[in-house]
Amino acid sequence: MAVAETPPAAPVTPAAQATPIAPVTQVAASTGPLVPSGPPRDGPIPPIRAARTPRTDCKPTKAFVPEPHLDLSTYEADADLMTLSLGPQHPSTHGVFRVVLYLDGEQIVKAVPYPGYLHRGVEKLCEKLMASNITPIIDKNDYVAPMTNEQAVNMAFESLMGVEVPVRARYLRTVLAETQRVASHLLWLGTFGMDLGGALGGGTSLFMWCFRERELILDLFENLTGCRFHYNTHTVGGNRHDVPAGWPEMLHRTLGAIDERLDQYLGMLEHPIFSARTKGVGVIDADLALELGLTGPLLRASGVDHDLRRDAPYHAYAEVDLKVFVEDAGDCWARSKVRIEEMRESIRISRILVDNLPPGPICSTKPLKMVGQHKLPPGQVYVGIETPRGELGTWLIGGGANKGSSPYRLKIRSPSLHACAVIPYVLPGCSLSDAIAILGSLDPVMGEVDR
Amino acid sequence: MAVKDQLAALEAERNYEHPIYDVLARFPGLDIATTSVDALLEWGAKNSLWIFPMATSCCGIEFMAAAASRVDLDRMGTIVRGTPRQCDVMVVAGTITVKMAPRVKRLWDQMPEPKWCIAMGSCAISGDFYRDIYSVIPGIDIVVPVDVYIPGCPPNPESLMAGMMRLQERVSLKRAGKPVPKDERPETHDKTIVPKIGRFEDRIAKDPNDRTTRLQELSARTLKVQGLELPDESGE
Amino acid sequence: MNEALELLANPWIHGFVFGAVIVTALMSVTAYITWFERKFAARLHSRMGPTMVGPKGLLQPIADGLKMIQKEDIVPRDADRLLFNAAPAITLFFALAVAAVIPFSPGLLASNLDIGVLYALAVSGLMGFPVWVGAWASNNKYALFGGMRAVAQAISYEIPMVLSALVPVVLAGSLSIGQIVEYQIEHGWFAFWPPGPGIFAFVLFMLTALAEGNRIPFDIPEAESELVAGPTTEYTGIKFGLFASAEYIHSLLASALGAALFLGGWDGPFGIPVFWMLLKTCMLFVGVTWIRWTLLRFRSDQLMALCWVYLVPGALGLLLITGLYVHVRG
Amino acid sequence: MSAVEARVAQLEEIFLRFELKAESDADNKTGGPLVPRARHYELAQALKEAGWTSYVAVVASHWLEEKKGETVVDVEHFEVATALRSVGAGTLVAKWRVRLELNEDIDSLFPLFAGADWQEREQYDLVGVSFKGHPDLRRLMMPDEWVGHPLRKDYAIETGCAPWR
Repeated sequence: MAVAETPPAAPVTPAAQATPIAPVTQVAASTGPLVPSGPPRDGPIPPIRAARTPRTDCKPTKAFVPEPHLDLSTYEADADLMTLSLGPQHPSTHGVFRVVLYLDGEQIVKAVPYPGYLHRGVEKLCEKLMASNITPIIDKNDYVAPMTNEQAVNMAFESLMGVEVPVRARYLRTVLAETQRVASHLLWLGTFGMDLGGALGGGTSLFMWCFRERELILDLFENLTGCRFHYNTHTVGGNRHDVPAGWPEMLHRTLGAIDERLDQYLGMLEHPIFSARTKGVGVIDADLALELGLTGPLLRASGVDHDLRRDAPYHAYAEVDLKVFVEDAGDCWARSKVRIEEMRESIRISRILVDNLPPGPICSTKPLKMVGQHKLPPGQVYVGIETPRGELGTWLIGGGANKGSSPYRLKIRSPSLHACAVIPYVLPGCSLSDAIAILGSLDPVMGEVDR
Repeated sequence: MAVKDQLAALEAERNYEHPIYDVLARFPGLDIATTSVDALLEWGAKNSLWIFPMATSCCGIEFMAAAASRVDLDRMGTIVRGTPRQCDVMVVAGTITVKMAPRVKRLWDQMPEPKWCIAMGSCAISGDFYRDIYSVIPGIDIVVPVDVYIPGCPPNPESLMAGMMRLQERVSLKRAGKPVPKDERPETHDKTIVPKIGRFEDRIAKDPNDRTTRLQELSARTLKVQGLELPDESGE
Repeated sequence: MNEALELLANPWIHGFVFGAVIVTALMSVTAYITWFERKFAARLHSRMGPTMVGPKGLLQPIADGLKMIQKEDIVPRDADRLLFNAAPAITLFFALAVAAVIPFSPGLLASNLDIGVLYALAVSGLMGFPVWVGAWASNNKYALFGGMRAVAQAISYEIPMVLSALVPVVLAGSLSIGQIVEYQIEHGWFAFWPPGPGIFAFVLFMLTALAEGNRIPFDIPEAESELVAGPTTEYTGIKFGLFASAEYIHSLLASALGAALFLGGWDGPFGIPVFWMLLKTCMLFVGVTWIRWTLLRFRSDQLMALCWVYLVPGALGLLLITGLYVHVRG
Repeated sequence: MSAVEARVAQLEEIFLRFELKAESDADNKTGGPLVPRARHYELAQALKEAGWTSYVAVVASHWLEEKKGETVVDVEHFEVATALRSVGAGTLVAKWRVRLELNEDIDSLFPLFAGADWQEREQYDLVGVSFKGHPDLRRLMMPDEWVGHPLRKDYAIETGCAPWR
């Protein structure tokens, strides 16, 4: 579709020029215009990072000095700069998140994010509770994908205590994690549609359809755990709920139905308006993605072939042949593509694994009968797993003054925090509409950013 | 207590009467119509509750599910609007933190009368298990007056629908001038999580020279006690 | 009886009576358009739409209206009071004023202007400006953004709209909508005959009508996900209702204009003329609604590029071809 | 030699250069070796050049004075643990800790990893460890005017801010 004229030369910032490795050699044809929106202008331009050829070898870069904080006093604007406070209550900030935008016309010159509007002190609370109490609280961190949250924290406890997980539980956890990934990505797709299409328009249609499919998965989880939303099904050493009769068939039915509809969503990627709104918008190149610690679909959309499920297998991922999708462009379109393709892969893996659930116990530890049954030994572990949003890590410190079953310090390394940290680097140079599209494509969950 | 006075003032502000009643009263003979006009307006207010979603966390997702196709809030004529100016009901769905509370207050003030508030989920009702945490507001009813509480963590979309219907009853009772039954707050202010954590007041009595207590005092003094108004956010 | 008809011949009384009829009809139809749109969208979403208020939710628009008139009327402290209050009324006025020249049947029109097409396009083009006035007066940044976008869009899309509407004017050789319809009854609908420019001009006209009516995919002024509620961000209650109904009336009348200019107006195989005119209008409006609930939204610069790079040259070309055709035909 | 073994060998080699012992989680759950404060930045730089390009986490923890009977075993101090990850096949986490006394600060890794920006701000906000060389060390989670650092051990969980609590 019609986009603004592509400027002949890429505006290269001094920071980008100083980068010795990964030189600005050529621009991938698929990434579209370098300036995401607006005509080329005279005078100083806001720092727009040039798209570079994506790298997969992951060599370190030296002296990468990003410039997120533009000195506005030296910026020559066409007119007065307008300050727009987007959030904390805004239809498209995906929760309570505030970004202060400095706008020159409709072009963003500088973006300053302010998280913390949902800081609930989970880490402090976890220092008071024992492992089995922590699980339902961690559920509420990433409230779009509670299953993987539970797994992350329970795996840290298992690692610290040296508890083995039975094979059946490992398989079941994999099935749950992958099914949850489908549900999470469906929710993302729905809200991303809302961002692009408005609350009274085609975006809402996409939103409704995605929620229709997501409800099917929630039904599946409800049948397994009895809860619709916050499951509390993982525990130290395994799972609480074994698969009920008929559940695998139900999973096949549900995921099969969703798989059929995924073709429609993939077809939507080729729609002219969708591509016009997403292609070349919010380009995060591989360097920036690595520097900022992006993980998950965001990193893979930037051309870095990295997936913890394949590279550092946990659960039962070593037993399946996982296909990892990598896109090179690093724009909103690539992120959408990676996520939708991931859904299909997750459906495939879940359907294979649920058929091959090995027999045996579901949990290696006895059901909890008394407080303090799980004794935490002193020590520190870090366990990271691949959630729908990226690497969710748990740094667990046992012992210390809390010589009991509660951790001395529990730190959650959330992928959404890093996703939000991209904002000051990517937003400048875009228009306000692009900013909304970029925010949506990052898929942050504020419960996880602020904790 | 300052907060309580403010809450009383909040409640007092809510006796809003539309100027149309003034007009009706001014013309002799028209006041006969007041009753029927009132019934009509009540019916309108009851059946067209537009929602302003103060969706902060998990309950916000369930709120979205309630607006989506399976439950479909639109059946009862509910539209979700992004601007507080055009809404009748504020659904507080999720935990409200100290940083967020002034914004909630401000958005509530921006809504036109007659307006209602629904506290959806235990975080909005009482803070739930975050209630003892330094940064969480233990219940949204100390910030804005709440008409309907919907317990659950998070409540099912069906519960939200039921809550909306309960709100419809409240709306018609209030318009008819009848006493509105106050929703019982499902949890008390004094409920604490297990294991028990000492309250602030106890700590002062125990050891006034405690380092934390001093910090708390400092905190209370430094912060604007009348912090209901916001600093200007437009610039930095 | 005859005296009454004579009285109607007086243009003032004629205009007043028909104006009153049309305005009343349009306002009530608009209310039910919202009901229809909600039901229609709900079907697309596999939902129910309004069901609880009245049978099949049919009383929903009335409840909405009654709710809107009893809401508190807030004027922001820093707003320009006069302009803020006047803007919704002016917008609605311009939206309704277009209806004066829409012929629903041979006799049923408020005013048979000789320059009907020009008048309709000019007045509907003015609709963007009171929206901008209201947006500026509300002293809100989101509203200001929406207003600026609205006025930019109105100015840009006015040009291809006028150019595409000129195609039937050139073909029929008249600026009066009534005469254009009569010409079509005689020679065939412009959308299909002569084959060629007519159908393109029709598509172009409906496309620009979408843009002028701030409908998706051209709804960047309102853009709920970006600008909260666009120009109407600060408007409460019935003032917002006036804006919303002005937008619906605009879309409806643009559909009516499209039906009159390209689809032969009240022309039909049998029955009363008004029925055919209304049927065509409704079908076009359903098409507009369907597009709205299907597509995503453009970005503002893409919208401008679409207009100036593709639509304006295209419309000019169409007009040129039409002129040549008329010249050859003699 | 698999990719993981190659990474492990590489990590051991780098740690050896810094006179440290690489410890894997499986044998010894210590959260990595203790590094002197002065060599923290240097180690991160060496690791980055060797391929640990993805920034994972910084964890500051507050340790109170520890007593055994009457004798003071350990004084009040902070511990800052850092984790980096190598990207791609055979991904491996490199972890190390730095012990800080009460009034000491630690070098910020922001010049090396832009991703350290928010994590360090968060640790500064919640634990109160200050990072030297961070360009924009403000509170991240709590309001700017908040007093105290909530994740310290002597900070009561229910400490509130008027008028809300």
